Amino acid sequence: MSIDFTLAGAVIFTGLVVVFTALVGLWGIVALFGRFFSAASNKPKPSEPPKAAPAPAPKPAAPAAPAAPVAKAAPVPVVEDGIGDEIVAVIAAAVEAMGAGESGGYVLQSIQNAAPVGAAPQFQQVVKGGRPAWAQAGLMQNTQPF
Amino acid sequence: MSIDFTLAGAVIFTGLVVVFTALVGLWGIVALFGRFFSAASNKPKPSEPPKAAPAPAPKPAAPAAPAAPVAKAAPVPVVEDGIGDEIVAVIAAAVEAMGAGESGGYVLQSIQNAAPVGAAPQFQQVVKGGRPAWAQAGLMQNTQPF
Amino acid sequence: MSIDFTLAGAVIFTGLVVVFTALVGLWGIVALFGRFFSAASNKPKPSEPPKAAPAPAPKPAAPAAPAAPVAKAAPVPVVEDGIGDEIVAVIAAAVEAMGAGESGGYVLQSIQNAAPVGAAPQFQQVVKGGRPAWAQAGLMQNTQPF
Amino acid sequence: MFAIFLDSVGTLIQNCGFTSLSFGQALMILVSFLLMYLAIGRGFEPLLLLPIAFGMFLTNIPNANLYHTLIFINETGHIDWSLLAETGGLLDYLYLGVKLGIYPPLIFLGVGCMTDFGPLIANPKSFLMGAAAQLGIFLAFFGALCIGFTPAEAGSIGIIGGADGPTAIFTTTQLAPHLLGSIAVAAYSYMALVPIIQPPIMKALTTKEERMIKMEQLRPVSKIEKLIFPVLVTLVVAFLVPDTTPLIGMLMLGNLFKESGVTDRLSKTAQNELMNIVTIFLGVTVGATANAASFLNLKTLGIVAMGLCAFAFGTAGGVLLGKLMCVLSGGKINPLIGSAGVSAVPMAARVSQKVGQAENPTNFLLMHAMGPNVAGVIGSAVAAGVLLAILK
Amino acid sequence: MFAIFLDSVGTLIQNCGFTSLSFGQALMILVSFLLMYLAIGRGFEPLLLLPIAFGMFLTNIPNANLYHTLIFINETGHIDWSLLAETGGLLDYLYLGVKLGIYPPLIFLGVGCMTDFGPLIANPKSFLMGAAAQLGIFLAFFGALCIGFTPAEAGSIGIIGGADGPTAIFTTTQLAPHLLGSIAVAAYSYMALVPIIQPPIMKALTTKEERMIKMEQLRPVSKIEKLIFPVLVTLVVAFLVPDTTPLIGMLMLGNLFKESGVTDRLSKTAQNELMNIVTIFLGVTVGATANAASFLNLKTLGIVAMGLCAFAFGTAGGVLLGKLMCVLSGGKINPLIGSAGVSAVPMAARVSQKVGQAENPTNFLLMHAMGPNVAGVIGSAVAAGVLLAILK
Amino acid sequence: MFAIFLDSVGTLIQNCGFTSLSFGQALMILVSFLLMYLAIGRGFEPLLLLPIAFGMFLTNIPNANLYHTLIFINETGHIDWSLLAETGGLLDYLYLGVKLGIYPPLIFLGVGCMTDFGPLIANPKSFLMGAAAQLGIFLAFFGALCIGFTPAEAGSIGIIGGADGPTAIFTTTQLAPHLLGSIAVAAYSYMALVPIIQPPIMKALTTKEERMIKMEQLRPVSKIEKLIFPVLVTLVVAFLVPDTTPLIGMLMLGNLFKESGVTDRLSKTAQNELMNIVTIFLGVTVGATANAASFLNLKTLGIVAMGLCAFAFGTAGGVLLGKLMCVLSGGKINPLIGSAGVSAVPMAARVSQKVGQAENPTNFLLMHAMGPNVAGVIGSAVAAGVLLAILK
Ligand code: NA
Ligand code: NA
Ligand code: NA
Repeated sequence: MSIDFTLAGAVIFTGLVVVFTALVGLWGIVALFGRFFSAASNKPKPSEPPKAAPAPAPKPAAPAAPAAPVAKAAPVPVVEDGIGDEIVAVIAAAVEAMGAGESGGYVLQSIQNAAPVGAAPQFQQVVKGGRPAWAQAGLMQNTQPF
Repeated sequence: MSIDFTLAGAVIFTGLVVVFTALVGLWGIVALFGRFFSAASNKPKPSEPPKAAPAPAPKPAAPAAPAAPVAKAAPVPVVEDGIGDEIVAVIAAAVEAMGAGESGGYVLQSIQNAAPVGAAPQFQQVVKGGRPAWAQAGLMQNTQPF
Repeated sequence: MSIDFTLAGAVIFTGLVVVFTALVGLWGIVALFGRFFSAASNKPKPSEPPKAAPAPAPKPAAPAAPAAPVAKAAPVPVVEDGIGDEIVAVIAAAVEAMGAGESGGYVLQSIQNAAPVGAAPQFQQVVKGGRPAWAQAGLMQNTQPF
Repeated sequence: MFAIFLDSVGTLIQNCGFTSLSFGQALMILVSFLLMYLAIGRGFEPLLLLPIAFGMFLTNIPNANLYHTLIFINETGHIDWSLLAETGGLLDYLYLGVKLGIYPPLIFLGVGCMTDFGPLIANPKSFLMGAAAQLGIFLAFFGALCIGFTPAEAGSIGIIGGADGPTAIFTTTQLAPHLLGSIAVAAYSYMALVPIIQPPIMKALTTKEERMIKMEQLRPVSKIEKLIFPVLVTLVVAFLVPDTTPLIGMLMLGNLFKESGVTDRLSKTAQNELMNIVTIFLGVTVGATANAASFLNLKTLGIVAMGLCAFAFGTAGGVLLGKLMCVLSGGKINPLIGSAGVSAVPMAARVSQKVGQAENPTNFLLMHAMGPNVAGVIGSAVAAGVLLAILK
Repeated sequence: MFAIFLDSVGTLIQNCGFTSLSFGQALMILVSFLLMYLAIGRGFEPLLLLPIAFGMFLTNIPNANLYHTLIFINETGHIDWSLLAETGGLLDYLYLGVKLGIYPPLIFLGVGCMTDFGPLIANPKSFLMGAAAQLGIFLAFFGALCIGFTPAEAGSIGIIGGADGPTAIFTTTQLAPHLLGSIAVAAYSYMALVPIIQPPIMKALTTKEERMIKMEQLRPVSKIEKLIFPVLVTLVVAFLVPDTTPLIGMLMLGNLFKESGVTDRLSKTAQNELMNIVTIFLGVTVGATANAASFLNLKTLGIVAMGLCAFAFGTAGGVLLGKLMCVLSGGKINPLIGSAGVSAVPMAARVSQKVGQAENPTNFLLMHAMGPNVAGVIGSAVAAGVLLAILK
Repeated sequence: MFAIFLDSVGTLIQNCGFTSLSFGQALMILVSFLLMYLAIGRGFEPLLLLPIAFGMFLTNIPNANLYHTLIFINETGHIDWSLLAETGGLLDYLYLGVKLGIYPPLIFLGVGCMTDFGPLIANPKSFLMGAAAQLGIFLAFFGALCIGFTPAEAGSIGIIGGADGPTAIFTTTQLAPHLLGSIAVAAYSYMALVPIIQPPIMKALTTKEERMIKMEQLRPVSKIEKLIFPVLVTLVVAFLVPDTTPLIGMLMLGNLFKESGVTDRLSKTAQNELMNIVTIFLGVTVGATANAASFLNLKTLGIVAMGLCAFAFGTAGGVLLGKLMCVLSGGKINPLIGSAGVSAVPMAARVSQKVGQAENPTNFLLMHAMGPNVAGVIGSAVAAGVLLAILK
């Protein structure tokens, strides 16, 4: 059998060109409107951070991480500032999914080193009625094949 | 183009005649069996009202109305006497839907003036496991387009 | 009309032969692998029974049976030893379904006489988050026509 | 060889949407964005308007071929099955449920599971207002005839005044399928606008004293009445106007599921998952029928105008009959509950409540308005049956 | 001009149900009311009998045209697709799922997700009683032949004794579709009557000592056994009687969804929403096949009589084999659990429990009866396969 | 007369599976058992692999006639409707949803309801890696051509590298339906193996320093951006490659349901019940296409080999573009997130996270990897559109 290299070339060339055109185009447009909207939405936020303050310690909602040293992770407001509940929940779910045994000690360490991440388990305490986010994370776990 | 006024007249005339025939007919029949059944069911009810008595005050289940003065709304049994949970829930939902800000003070007032209605928020306390009714009400809210 | 007795005989004979062949065959195979697996799985179980021990009395999760005398039903571990949650739940559901009024006193009695069964209500206390099993049982009840 | 590559890219460019977009399609896509904004930003019946808008968006993407008008609307008046088998796209297949009249009755099944006919049974006089509010249907029918629509089209436009999405879609699919997109959009938009359309009419037609009337509490309704009611209504309506049986039958079957108390499983699924699935399919495919040719013309303006008339006259009809009943009952009936007869459950009933409470904060009309409100659903199903019987 | 109005109304009156109602239709509507009462008032398998009754009601409304017998039952023996395309009504379309054999397997999928085969695996001797209880199927088949039914009809009637709604519907659709309504009603009614039909037979065939026998506790069943079981049963049954593969395959796929523990999402949907949706469609359309011509005749009486025989002989077969096994096992098996072999899950198992407990309040037979009970489902699927293979 | 009985049994034995089982069917049944083990015992994408395996099991039972290849794959290239009407089995009817291209878009609808495009919107550079990871598709296409597949077959095999089940099934159904079984099994198996396939490639192509790069936190994304995004992507992608509109359109409609916040009902049903129902039907029927003739040949080996290539080259493409972007951005981008561009949401993103954390326990790449991950879904839909446009 003889392979139609012209067709093959056309498919590969066209394919890569179109895929890159489409996604580079989307990059451009999304970056553009992202700049526009993030500029527009940078102002009315400062009222939110205090939401995190009143709940520094009690009753960890999930067993994902040791709760005690978390209270030290000061820059909690970073998390509050726009990152959705689900994103944080997904991070936490991933931490859990990676296996507690495998890398047991890292959670503590990372909390003190990297503030934004350390905020994740903390966040769990803030959102006490945090079920929806966790349910969503669990769901994502269940539906990965799709 | 020429309009077929005869057809138009026939549609309108027939339509109104049939609609009124059907609905007046239903009025008649429903009124008839309503009279029959309400006569039949007027007796075995008196055992129910006490159900409301033991739960006069604690833990308002929903934030729809200020709970404190409600306890004064004496004729609670009226609500018990046949009006379904859902009906009461719908009233309460409507009150809430109308906007708390818009007519903030009226709930209190109405409770003291109009006994049957005043009983509505009260009822919420009686039905502690009142979720189904509320869920139903919320659902109705969500599905109004249909 | 004349009945085709030959066809009738063929249907009945073939039918019974095939039904018995199929189900006797299944009996044989299931018995065989049952013997194999029950032999294989008889050893690693002893670590489980203690699970039942720490929760002897408090908070009956369901109103199916009087809880007090249950604590005496010693051989609880028997239930733990492989019979699924749902099976126990189904038994309890059946007890309930049979009507409390009809054979009011038997639950207590049976608990003291027949250890394995007496364990059923007890089990309900062990499985505190036992909803799924009960929900399942309720579901079965609801769907019996299928 | 490089030429061949360019050729291949060239073909793609030729087929791609940017080069083959027609002006009409571009305009329709903008219309779909406007509807998305109304659905999401303004809360216009989003459960249906959002799928409709997205379907309208998808159908106007050039060469996407998700929906083919010719399969469903052609000289034969029937579905062109061979064309469907050859060229059918995703939305063509899903649209079958609309075309064959399956989705609207299934939505009514779910609606039945959520409807409480108690207030109507307790006060069956409400049936009268539910009948009077159908006036708008017939006046809009006449208006549409006058501005040049065919009788079948005019019937479909009139039914917008029924204020009942599934009824309007069910009727239009049979009478004037080429107008389905416009009529569905108009129907759901006006339903969302009921709180804006109705109050001025209601205030203009009633006096302050009438609006302040307090009504007696409704009597309790026994379970047996609630069980007989759906069967009875089906019997009467389906016998009188057989064409409406799919709608009224499913509505009442759903209600029987609910009231029987022994089929909760079925009731829950019918009013939730089944209804949601059907809603998605119905919305997207109804939207998909709205191509530029059928939507961007003067007819759509006529539909918008007559749809508003239908709602306005329906409201007026209900209120005026309410006034009559107020007089006849010696002032015991608040005419404001008449406007709820247009259906738009439960929004129109809420409007009655709100307008009444504006005059008298202690006046609670909601439950009384629910009677005409659900009677209006039955009334517009009857009206649809008549239109179908005469005009189909 | 007024004459024309009257004319228009006259046509409507001519088409309306009140004037064209036949005596048979009136009677069938009354029958449907009776079935509604049985479903709601007496709790006769309401999840299916209520939709069936309502479908029967709808199909007998004159001129409603929701269902057309001729599309599905005609000389060709096949669906008349062109008639469907021209005149199809709502219930015609939904009935396709019955006619094409789609709904019953989907219901079995859900049933599989809810069935615990543990008791059967723990005590596989139960298979024998599940086989013996199929005796009723074949005796009723013979009885039906004798009173004049054709072999195919007799097979459909016999399968009532399988005490399994979906199996009966699946079989009847292929063997005797014109009897579907009567057979479905008989099957579900008798299933609801199991607690009344079985006890006298069970008591008549057993001694007090036998009924008092306590059985040993079932051994625990490992997960691996529960996983192999559905695959094994499918293999054996589908190889032996291929015609029953849709039923047994879906039943066991559902069970695998349940037991695997890794497909909870699928299991939950299959046993809830999917099953409920299919149940609604199945019930309403099976009911819709029951028009006066097919229901109001002596055949229905024959079906009712033979259905009762099927249940009674099935019960007897199970109990008698139980007695035999009691003897052979040296008194370790309570023959009462044999009656559960007719299926009617889990009602028949409850009856075994109840009759046993009546003699000895400390006797708990439920779990032991679940074995024959689920074996009976498999047994009647096998019997259905044989009937289909020979009589189709 | 006894002879006749034996005759009857003889016919059954003749038709029964044990005597007519071919060697190929036996082997296929064993393969299906292996897949069941992988799904249940090893957790290989059980939600789809278990139904696929069971469908494969059912379809290879002799004489069960649940699925008929000839209806869907014949010289005409179209569905043989008359054959379907005559001999159709359960899985034939359910397979229509695959063949007509209905199920994959509906699954994408549900996926859209569960996907958060926030990380991609916050860091749109991720689109580049989502594009680069499609390299595997085209290299595997070339490889498949070289080992003797036809262009259409090679395109279907390449799309395995898209790491997106529904996209692979949607494309294969149109390009090479006779390979559907093998390709679906390969696609889902490799998706399950992503944590094993990717890490060595990722480590081989990156330095320790690169893997330790920590990335800046993502900016917050406003609701309005999340609302515009799905519409915008649909617009661009559907205009550029119209053939992929059913997939991308439904994906984005689902996402709009989720992000709009006003259609929770629809979003919940689309991502749960509707998706589960479709998943069951899709899995079982895709598995059913895998008969011995189409599965047990060298082509399947070729598919397995090329599928692995596709995954490997896709991973490499993503990582290499990540390296380039790392350099261009002055070391601010960790190239490990590039591998997530193959899709396999969210598994590939987890692998990026895990490999990164292995070097530096304080490195949290998950959210950054979600960007390329969801971009990869869009990228492979685009690639599928190109393949369909040229090869269909
Ligand atoms: Na109306
Ligand atoms: Na049976
Ligand atoms: Na991809």
